[in-house]
Amino acid sequence: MKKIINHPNSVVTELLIGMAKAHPDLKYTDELEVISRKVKSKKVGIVSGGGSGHEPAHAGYVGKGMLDAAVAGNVFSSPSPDRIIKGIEEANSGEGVLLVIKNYSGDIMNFEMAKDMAEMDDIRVESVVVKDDVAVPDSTYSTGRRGIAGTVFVHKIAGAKAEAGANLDQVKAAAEKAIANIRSMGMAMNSCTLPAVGKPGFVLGENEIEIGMGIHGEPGVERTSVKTAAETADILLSKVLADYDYSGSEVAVLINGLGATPLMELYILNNEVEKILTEKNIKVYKTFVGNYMTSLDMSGCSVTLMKLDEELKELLDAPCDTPALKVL
Amino acid sequence: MKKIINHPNSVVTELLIGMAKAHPDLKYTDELEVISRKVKSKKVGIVSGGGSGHEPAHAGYVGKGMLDAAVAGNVFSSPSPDRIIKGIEEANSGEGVLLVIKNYSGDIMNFEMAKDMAEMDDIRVESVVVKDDVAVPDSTYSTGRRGIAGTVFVHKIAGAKAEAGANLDQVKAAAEKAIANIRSMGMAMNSCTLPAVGKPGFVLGENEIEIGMGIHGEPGVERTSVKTAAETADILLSKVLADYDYSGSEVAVLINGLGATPLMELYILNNEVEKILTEKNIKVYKTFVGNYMTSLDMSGCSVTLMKLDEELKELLDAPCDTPALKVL
Amino acid sequence: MGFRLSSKDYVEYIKLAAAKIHENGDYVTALDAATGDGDHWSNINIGFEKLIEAIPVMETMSLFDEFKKIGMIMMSVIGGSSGVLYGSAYMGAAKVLKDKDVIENQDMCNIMEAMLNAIMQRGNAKPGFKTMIDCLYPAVECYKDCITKALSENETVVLVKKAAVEGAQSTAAMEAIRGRACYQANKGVGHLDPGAITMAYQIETLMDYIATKL
Amino acid sequence: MGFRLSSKDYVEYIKLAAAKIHENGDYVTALDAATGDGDHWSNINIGFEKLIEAIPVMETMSLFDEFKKIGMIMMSVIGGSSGVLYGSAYMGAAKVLKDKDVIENQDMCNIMEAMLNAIMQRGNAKPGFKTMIDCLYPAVECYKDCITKALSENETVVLVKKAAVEGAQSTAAMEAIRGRACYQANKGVGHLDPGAITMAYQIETLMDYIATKL
Ligand SMILES: Nc1ncnc2c1ncn2[C@@H]1O[C@H](COP(=O)(O)OP(=O)(O)O)[C@@H](O)[C@H]1O
Ligand SMILES: Nc1ncnc2c1ncn2[C@@H]1O[C@H](COP(=O)(O)OP(=O)(O)O)[C@@H](O)[C@H]1O
Ligand SMILES: [Mg+2]
Ligand SMILES: [Mg+2]
Ligand SMILES: [Mg+2]
Ligand SMILES: [Mg+2]
Repeated sequence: MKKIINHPNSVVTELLIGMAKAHPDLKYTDELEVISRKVKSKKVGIVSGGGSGHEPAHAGYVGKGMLDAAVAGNVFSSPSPDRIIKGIEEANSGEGVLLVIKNYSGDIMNFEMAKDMAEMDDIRVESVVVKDDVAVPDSTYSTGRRGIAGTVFVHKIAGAKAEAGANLDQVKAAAEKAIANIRSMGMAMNSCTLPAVGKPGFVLGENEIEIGMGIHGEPGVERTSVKTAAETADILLSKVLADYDYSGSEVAVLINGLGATPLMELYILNNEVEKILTEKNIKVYKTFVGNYMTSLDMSGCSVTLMKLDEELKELLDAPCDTPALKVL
Repeated sequence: MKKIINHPNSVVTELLIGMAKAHPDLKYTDELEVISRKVKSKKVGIVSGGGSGHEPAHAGYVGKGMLDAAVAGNVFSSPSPDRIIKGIEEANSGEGVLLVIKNYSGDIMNFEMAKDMAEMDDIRVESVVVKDDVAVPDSTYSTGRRGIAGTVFVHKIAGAKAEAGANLDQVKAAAEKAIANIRSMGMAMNSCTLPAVGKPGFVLGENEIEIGMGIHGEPGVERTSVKTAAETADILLSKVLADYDYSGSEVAVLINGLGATPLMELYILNNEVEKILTEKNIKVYKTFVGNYMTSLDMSGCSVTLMKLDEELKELLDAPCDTPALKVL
Repeated sequence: MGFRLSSKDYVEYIKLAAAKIHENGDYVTALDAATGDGDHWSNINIGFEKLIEAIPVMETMSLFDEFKKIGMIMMSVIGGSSGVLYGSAYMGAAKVLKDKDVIENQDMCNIMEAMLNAIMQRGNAKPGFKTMIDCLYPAVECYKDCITKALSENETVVLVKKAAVEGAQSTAAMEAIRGRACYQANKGVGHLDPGAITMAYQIETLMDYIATKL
Repeated sequence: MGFRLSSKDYVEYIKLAAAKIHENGDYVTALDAATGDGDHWSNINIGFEKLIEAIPVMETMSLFDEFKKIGMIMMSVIGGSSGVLYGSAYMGAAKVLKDKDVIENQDMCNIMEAMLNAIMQRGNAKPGFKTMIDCLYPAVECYKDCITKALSENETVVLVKKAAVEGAQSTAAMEAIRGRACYQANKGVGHLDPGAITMAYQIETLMDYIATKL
């Protein structure tokens, strides 16, 4: 395993300290592994988080117009309730706090436990659950769909709404609206290596790719041969478009890299995605291309669409200033 | 080779189109592979460029406060003079144009030929040459040091100076000042694969890394065993600090990923770099962490320092709005 | 007369359980690697390591405080799914022990039932979902059954242990509805659930320890 | 009487040179991979392919326009170092051909000298820097020498070809001062310079072609 680290046990702490040093607007709370804004303002607080290994998520989205606090667990492991409570406290200015949770049972259990405990301390806490990954069948019975890169859009929308002075219910409603309109689908060309494990989670052959894998090294739904950028766009978008009706609408597009895929390839993919959307009479309103929700050193990508209405457009366009996403 | 591409011959064109589609402020000139600002303003124009494969460089730095045009060659190959002339024309608003060239003989010859030809068309053109890589010995006799990630700082400084309304000589002087104060040093953990070649430029063993490699897959100056983040910071900074006296000064730091290295590792490295600088009484004024000047899918990093005075601080802090670098 | 466990005794059990978990590292890691993310053993092992460190404090506590402490440590140290589940389990069990100085047979059954309920509630899960519940639930059912039938405590611990182990083994045939295995194309069918196995280690160790107190 | 090459003849030479370059792909690629970035052959090969495509236009041109055209094509198609160097070389040579209908012995020597000067100027390089110059320079020196000594054209082409090939071979022993090989720890010592080898292919082909016209 080749990684620029000191010890597998200290990666989370060291990365967060390194981040706080690089971005002086951020405050790092040690032991509890919380990154929050140094300057608090009177508004609904937005807290997100989850396992580490998805950098810049989640700490990279802390800042004006997005999150107030991000809570980090160990690599690919949910943060514990005590950490989340600290995040809630950092984010709370008396107007209540919205938790943006990705749909993994570990995250849900830990965030809900923290919510229960924070409410005992009279902090009003609401939560939304992101489940944008169409690779996994939807179902009310099972845990159902995972939350992946679309979470970044939820941070943006909820953050903008909160920054605009909306109350907790309104912020939650905006986040729910975003979630309802977001779908994602991913593809991996190589798995990732957990620092503590030292070898990849799954191994792909020289010419194999994995469609619909998760962002924690979970294997996907189909293993196939290497595809062109055009075919990749088609495979990923077909799944997304089959799941939700985007026709005739305006969308935000997120072409997300999983950590080891160069921007060159993401932009080539964007070209193909845009072609298909145009063909299908779906109008691209705004596009984001980059490493937004990664999976350690996995190579591959995901494509996310968010259907927009006037409110979502306005919130998407609202200025934000975070290490990983800036809108001017 | 696993890459999200269609055909090795079309990667440059398709990536630039994909970029222009994602960033509506950018204009793409086909065949000549130039990305320029859609809206021109009356000011000194800044043009940079070079081989492709360094994304987001160079097209990602086109926008307010940085470049006016970026000219792309084939992967790792200098653009030809006719392309550069197009870049100069796009950037020229009558106030003259500054070329930011990286010190590779191919780039220098092509940019200088373009400069000669543009001057025949009565466009005033000046150029500066970035040579920040301390891995290569400096010498006036040989081609000397390569230009690597420090080039991004030169774009920022020259771009801010031009945006502030300075004339060509003043913009050139600011760029020269930046160049004189910038040093970089890199390390690779895996080489990169050129789309047209299909296999890595050099092969490193399971536990080997390469110190001081170039950003075109050129081998480095020393091959050694995998190092911790602390050791890596020490090795890279030692070379930088031995070459130029940064003691007691304020610096801008760029922790640059080469394409396949996750942000987690870059932030861990930043933590170590900051520790060493603080120890050596060098004050970090501003830090940038990310994939700024890559080498296709190479994994590894470089560390760049720029010594700052009041003018450089002001120019570094000046707002800019480009796809790959935004300062608010 | 039956067993009577003090908070000091429970600490003895914790030591034995820690050792049992510790020695099965590769096996449990492989189970979680097959259907999940491979960290279950290291999660739970580090939790028990921290419990061992806290023994000096725990020994002096009431059972109520001891169980709350165990819950807090598990919750904050283990992280992931199993941390919050064991945290909830021990917090739930603590309530049963309010004002008690010792754990007797009926108390132990109540503790395990409280743990089961807390885990099912926090995990929004039922028996048959291929989780640790599929070990704990049959163990609790068996325990209650033994008490109803007024079986001897010697017989009881043997039967409860058997129910737990068999319950854990039964997860191999199940389709996962909770936990990471539900993202696998085959829902983990054919693989044991790692959380059920480590739950079985703990119940097994506890029943064996109780047997030494009879 | 000596040779007299028209613009049509020069096109014939271009065809032969293109073929010569084409058939040495793997060898030249390996040379540039060893000390540079491995693209020299594909650069120069694609340049010659484009020249072949432009033949219908070039055949009808004056020598002056033909050489300028070759320069523009090489410059824009090849890219990298060799594109601009050949571009400069052909533009420089075009000046020598102003108002000429044919290339004779002295013209050919002038052309090659003009190319050499243009390359040295654009590349800021001299003989001994381990570049294509180390093939072209000895060839030009030899050509001038032959003319001074009034050797027959038959003898001249043999000697110039020999000087070019030997010059290219001499790069193996040199330390690189220009080009990518200068970034290697050993400065490319022991490796031939790819640009010198392809330059030798062209001079060789040209001299052989001239021999057929004598
Ligand atoms: N919702 C749930 N209810 C009950 N048990 C669960 C639930 N989700 C997961 N588990 C249990 O937790 C175990 C996994 O724990 P662990 O590997 O430590 O956490 P994670 O899945 O977060 O990596 C599973 O094997 C399963 O027994
Ligand atoms: N400054 C220079 N002067 C003369 N020739 C040069 C110079 N730099 C490079 N060359 C020649 O160019 C050749 C490399 O060409 P090529 O591989 O096409 O370009 P690049 O180095 O840009 O990849 C070298 O082998 C050398 O002969
Ligand atoms: Mg886990
Ligand atoms: Mg090249
Ligand atoms: Mg696990
Ligand atoms: Mg080359």
